[in-house]
Amino acid sequence: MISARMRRRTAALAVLVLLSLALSGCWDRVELADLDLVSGVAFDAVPNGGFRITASIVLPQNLTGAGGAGGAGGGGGGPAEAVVSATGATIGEAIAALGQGLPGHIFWGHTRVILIGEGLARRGVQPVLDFFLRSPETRLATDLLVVRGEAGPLLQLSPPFRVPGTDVLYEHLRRQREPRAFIYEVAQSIRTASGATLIPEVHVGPPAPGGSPGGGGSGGATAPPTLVFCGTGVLQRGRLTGWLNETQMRGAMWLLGTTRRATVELNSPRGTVTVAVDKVHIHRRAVRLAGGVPAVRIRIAAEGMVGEVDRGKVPLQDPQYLIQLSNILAASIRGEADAALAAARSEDVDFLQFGRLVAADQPALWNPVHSTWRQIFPTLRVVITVLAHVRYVGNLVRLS
Amino acid sequence: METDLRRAVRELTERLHQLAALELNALWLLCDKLPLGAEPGRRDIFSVLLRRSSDLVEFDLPPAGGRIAHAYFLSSMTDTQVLNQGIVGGISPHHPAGAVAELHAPPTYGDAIRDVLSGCVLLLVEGIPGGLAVAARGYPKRGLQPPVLETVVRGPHEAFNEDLQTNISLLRRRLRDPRLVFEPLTLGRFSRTEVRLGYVEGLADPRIVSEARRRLAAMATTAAVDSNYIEESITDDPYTIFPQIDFTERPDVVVVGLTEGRFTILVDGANDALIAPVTFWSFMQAADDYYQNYYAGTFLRLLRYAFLTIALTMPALYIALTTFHQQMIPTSLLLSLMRNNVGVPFPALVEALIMEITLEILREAGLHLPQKLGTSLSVVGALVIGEAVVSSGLVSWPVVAVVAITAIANFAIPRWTMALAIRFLRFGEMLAAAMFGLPGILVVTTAIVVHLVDLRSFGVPYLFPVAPLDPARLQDTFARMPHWTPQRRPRLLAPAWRGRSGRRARKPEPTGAPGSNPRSTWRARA
Amino acid sequence: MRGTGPDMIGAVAVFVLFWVWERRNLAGWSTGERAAFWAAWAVTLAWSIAVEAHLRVPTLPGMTDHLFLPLAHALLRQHPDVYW
Amino acid sequence: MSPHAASGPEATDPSALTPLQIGVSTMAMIGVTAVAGLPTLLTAYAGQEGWISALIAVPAGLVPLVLLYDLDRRQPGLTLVQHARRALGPIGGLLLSLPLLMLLSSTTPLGAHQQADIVGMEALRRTPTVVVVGLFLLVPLYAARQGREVLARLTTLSVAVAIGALLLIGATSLRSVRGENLQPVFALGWVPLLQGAAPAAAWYAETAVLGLLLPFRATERRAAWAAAAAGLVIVGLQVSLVTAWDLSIFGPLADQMVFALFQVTRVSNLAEFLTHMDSILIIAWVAGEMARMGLWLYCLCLAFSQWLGLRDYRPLTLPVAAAVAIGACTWFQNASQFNAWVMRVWPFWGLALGIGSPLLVWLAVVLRGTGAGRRQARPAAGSARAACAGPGRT
Repeated sequence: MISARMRRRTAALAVLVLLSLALSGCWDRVELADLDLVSGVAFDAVPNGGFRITASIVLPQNLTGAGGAGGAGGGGGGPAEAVVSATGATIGEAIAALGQGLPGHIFWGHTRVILIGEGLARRGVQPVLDFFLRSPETRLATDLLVVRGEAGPLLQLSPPFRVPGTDVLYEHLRRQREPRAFIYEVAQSIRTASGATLIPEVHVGPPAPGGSPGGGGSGGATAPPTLVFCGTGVLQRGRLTGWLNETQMRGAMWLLGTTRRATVELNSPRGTVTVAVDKVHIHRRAVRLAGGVPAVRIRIAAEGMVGEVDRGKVPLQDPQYLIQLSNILAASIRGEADAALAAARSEDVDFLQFGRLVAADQPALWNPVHSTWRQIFPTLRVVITVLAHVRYVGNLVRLS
Repeated sequence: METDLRRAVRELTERLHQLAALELNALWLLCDKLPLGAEPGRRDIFSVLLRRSSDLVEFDLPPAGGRIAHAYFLSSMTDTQVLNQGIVGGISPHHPAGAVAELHAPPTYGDAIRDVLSGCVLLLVEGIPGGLAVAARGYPKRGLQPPVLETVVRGPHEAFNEDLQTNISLLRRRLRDPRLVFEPLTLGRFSRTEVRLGYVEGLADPRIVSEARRRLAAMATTAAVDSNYIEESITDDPYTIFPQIDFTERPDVVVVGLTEGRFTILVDGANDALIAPVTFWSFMQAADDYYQNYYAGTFLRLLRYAFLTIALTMPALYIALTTFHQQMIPTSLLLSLMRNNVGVPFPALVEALIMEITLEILREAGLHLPQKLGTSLSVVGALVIGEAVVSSGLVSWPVVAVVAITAIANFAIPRWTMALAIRFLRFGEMLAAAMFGLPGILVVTTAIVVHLVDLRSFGVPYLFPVAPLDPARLQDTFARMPHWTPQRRPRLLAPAWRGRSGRRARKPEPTGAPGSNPRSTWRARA
Repeated sequence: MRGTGPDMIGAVAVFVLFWVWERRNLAGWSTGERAAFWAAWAVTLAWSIAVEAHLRVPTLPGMTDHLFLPLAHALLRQHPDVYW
Repeated sequence: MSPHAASGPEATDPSALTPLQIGVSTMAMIGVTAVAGLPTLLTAYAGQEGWISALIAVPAGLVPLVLLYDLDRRQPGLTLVQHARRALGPIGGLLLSLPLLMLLSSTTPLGAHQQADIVGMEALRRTPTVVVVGLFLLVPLYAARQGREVLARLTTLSVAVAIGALLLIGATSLRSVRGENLQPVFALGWVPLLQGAAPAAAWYAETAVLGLLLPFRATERRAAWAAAAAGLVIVGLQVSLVTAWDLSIFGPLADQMVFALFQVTRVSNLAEFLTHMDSILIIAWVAGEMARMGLWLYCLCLAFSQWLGLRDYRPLTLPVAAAVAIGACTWFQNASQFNAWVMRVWPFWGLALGIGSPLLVWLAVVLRGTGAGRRQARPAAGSARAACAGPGRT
């Protein structure tokens, strides 16, 4: 005996559910099948001011991987990625053009590496940053790289090591050989007074001698070209203004405080030794000198272990020799730091973020000078002190 | 040759029998309230009313004290051994010397007949008003067997059976205290089921017990066959899917409940006892927790809460993450999901629904198949259907894995009624996930929480120690406190009693002279 | 942010349905109370229909901008420049 | 039961709030939107010292609480609207409680709009706005209809979830925090700090709305008000911490981020595995938002029903919810208009109404000398915990 109240209540509920079905629908639904995952993207400048986008789209059916004994047909076969490219007057247009060529919905959620061609870098990376910061799909901790020459072709060569191809770039950056540049950090640097930052550089190197590395289907008699990382690009207000070579780059990392580990080749009087520096502590501070002049003091403490003895009888058992080695290490670090400082001064670009340091630590000094910082920077006094210790010699004292 | 009088009486009885055959129901309603006096025709009324019961036995007792006594009883309901020894051996209505069971005098015909029907022997002595009902129940009942639903690794293996008296004895043996009260009730117009409202005076909150009494009395049902009939009729909110009264087969669980101030309802003919008022958290507690080490107990209980969330939201999360928030899934995992998903025609929701419904069918079939076929069904279900569905490209592997994990998680919920509720709410979550992704899931989950917060079980808020936050009692919800901690009465259940049992345990003092430095004596002895 | 997609009428229709359900709760209300209650309903429905018909409907920013913007220009900074 | 008149809307819902529930309600009603909207404004005005102005503004939220405390001391157990009616009679009371109603009826749709903005842009971009607003109004409507007790319990749970999720996000984004973005401290002088404090003060002044929750306290007045003040201080700390967190990660970009808290989740990654954690924030957001919208709907309907003199606020919940939905959808055409309005007009609008509404009623009560003498004989102070109500549902 269902009460009248209950009958009316269920009727109303039923109508409500029906109505809500009318309202419903899956607007934002994107099935896995029609998802085109962009694992890496490259932007190049097109002569008339437009953009060319080259994106490497993951092809799920060709992915090798555990499980999947079911319908996927065991994977293998074709390459794991398809590389497509399109051009357009603006980034939005270029992406729209890219989309026409693809079956499904372009998805930027898993893009791990963004490559910028040299031409576009010189013109300005701001439009690329704007797109990636504004869209809710993308990740802010995506790595930015600048490529000497054209960025597009670099994506074409997909070394058959790891799947997908851009993993090689991503893993290399993770080991932090170079000053890693996330897009939100680069964007930040544009708005700060010093306005400059460093971006890791990569370019297509000569093919590796001998057989092709690793098996896999990319095959062909000649070995595929390899990726070479050397030095970094310098961005001033989002525009590429110059390059730093290896030593200048390492020096810049010492001065910026982003070095995690380094291997340094030391020529001591008794032979050449490579020291692996693994404990690093860098303290940067802006100080106020007499007469209200700002200065920057950087203290670098590095500790390492003898990695390898290359040539010569090196008396590692002699404590004095190790102290001498430490001094040589300190000198070499100092040399790299001076090289970076000289590069900054010669190119008149504050990519060592001293402007930001002075603004943070000595606001009183910073306010009057911040508009004319570009002029003051070359004459800024920078005091660098390096404390280096070679603490261990590893498991072997001397071989010969 | 019959005398005219006896023939007249026989004809009258015959006509009465014919009349009765037609209108047993009307006659019964007529006689129900008729007071039982000493009128001579009463024997005929009884024989007419009980004539249809084939197992009726009617005989005359040997005259004791000069009067003929007639006895009526149902052979199927009485214990012949009690009969021979107690009643036939020499009983008389005035001084029931040898009676072994309780005696009472049914006031009306209705009561007399009901006593006969429930296993008593009715004695009618010529010329003496009223009758005498001697209880001699002896119907066959199942022996005590281990519980089916709530098996434990360590702990008593005794479970209730269908006989009310056995169940009460099981409880009495564990709570030897005069304050353990069983209030008798009979429910159901036809079934006249014996029901007992059991509680411990002083521990149970009088207001809650009186409310239970009121609801039981107000219940109107034709036949209270099982405790579930009663459970559904006396709950606070009849429209909710969540159980508000717990049922258990284990007498020790009932005893623990009674000492916490809850009441229990025993129903004759049902092999479980109802326990109320209960909260959401008591459905996540299993008997096992209390018989194992409290660290294990606590860990298992926390694991159960994790499985509860998995059982409720895992398929929905899979749908939401793969179709709405792909950037949430780590890259490597997403790639393998995509690889497995190549060539699967259905959207994620349909895949999940296919697998969920297949699973529900398998589970339901498994329940209703005779034991021997059950095992073979699970083999067929798991392997063949799972394998076939995936290899034919209907469903991708991850969905099968997700649905399997969800099904197992659902079994981890100890109380069957809560597991049922969660099983059906899962579909609501999946629909919401398919429409609005993660926000959809959270809207549905919050709606469930609002509903739970609003529920009460006999006045006690459903999420008691958490929703109206009471930190002191929070401990026993998520962790199994050791037995030696001072038990704190669940405040809402029984305000009167302060502490229940146990005091802080201490390591045993090393032997040796009292007061001397234990360290020294320890060494001395070694 | 005009109601795009299923228009406002659809949403209000759902609430009208609830209204049918709600009448039962007004048992025992005095006429004054009922009048006030229906007035509230009327305002909501009128507002939703006006919005649907794209009439000029008063909005919060519309009502408050001219009052408080002068104050804001005077006291609060308009566009913050770069500090670092 | 609570010591107030049996007639009027609260007769139908005699349940009372424990101090914890009051504190948690304050955090839900003010904290949820503040944590999302304020950081951008604070950094826009006060640069890298935005987190300081978040703390400076906290006293502005205590002013309405003090006024309500004194009102309750004079006439215990009355909501703000009833105070107004008691002081100036039915007609005068209507006008006197108008500011409170304006505050309620303008802030609730604002909250709904901000909610729809965030979830609409971050997760459900192609779902029509009406559906998103409606989706997040259904459960609060259901909760508000169930009454105060259910709302308080829901708030306890959802605020706990919200705080847990915020802590999780903080932990995962710890690696990208850089202290030097917060320096220099106290370098900009007082003017930017006070300008930054203005929108924060307007947000905190929403405690005036507690005038509709505090009278239903289960314990004595001091504990209830202390809990409300504690809730407000926690909200202040929360906003300050979140702003400092945004600043330390994004530095000069912080004031250009529309929803800074969401950008933090786009930066955070957990051992390169769980990278895009924004769904954790959506969980916190939706959980906190449900409780917030439920409480705001409840206060709006209660005030409106007392204002109209109705006996029960429940029937009003539907038209009011519909109005809130329409307001949320149509008041602002685009996100920048909403941002500009909140940056410029909201500080004055919120502050004026937030402090004005209790102030006017307080003045009226003081001037009229509270009818039956100043020290009214108070009925039984506090009441046995009402949540353990007798059996059966209230």
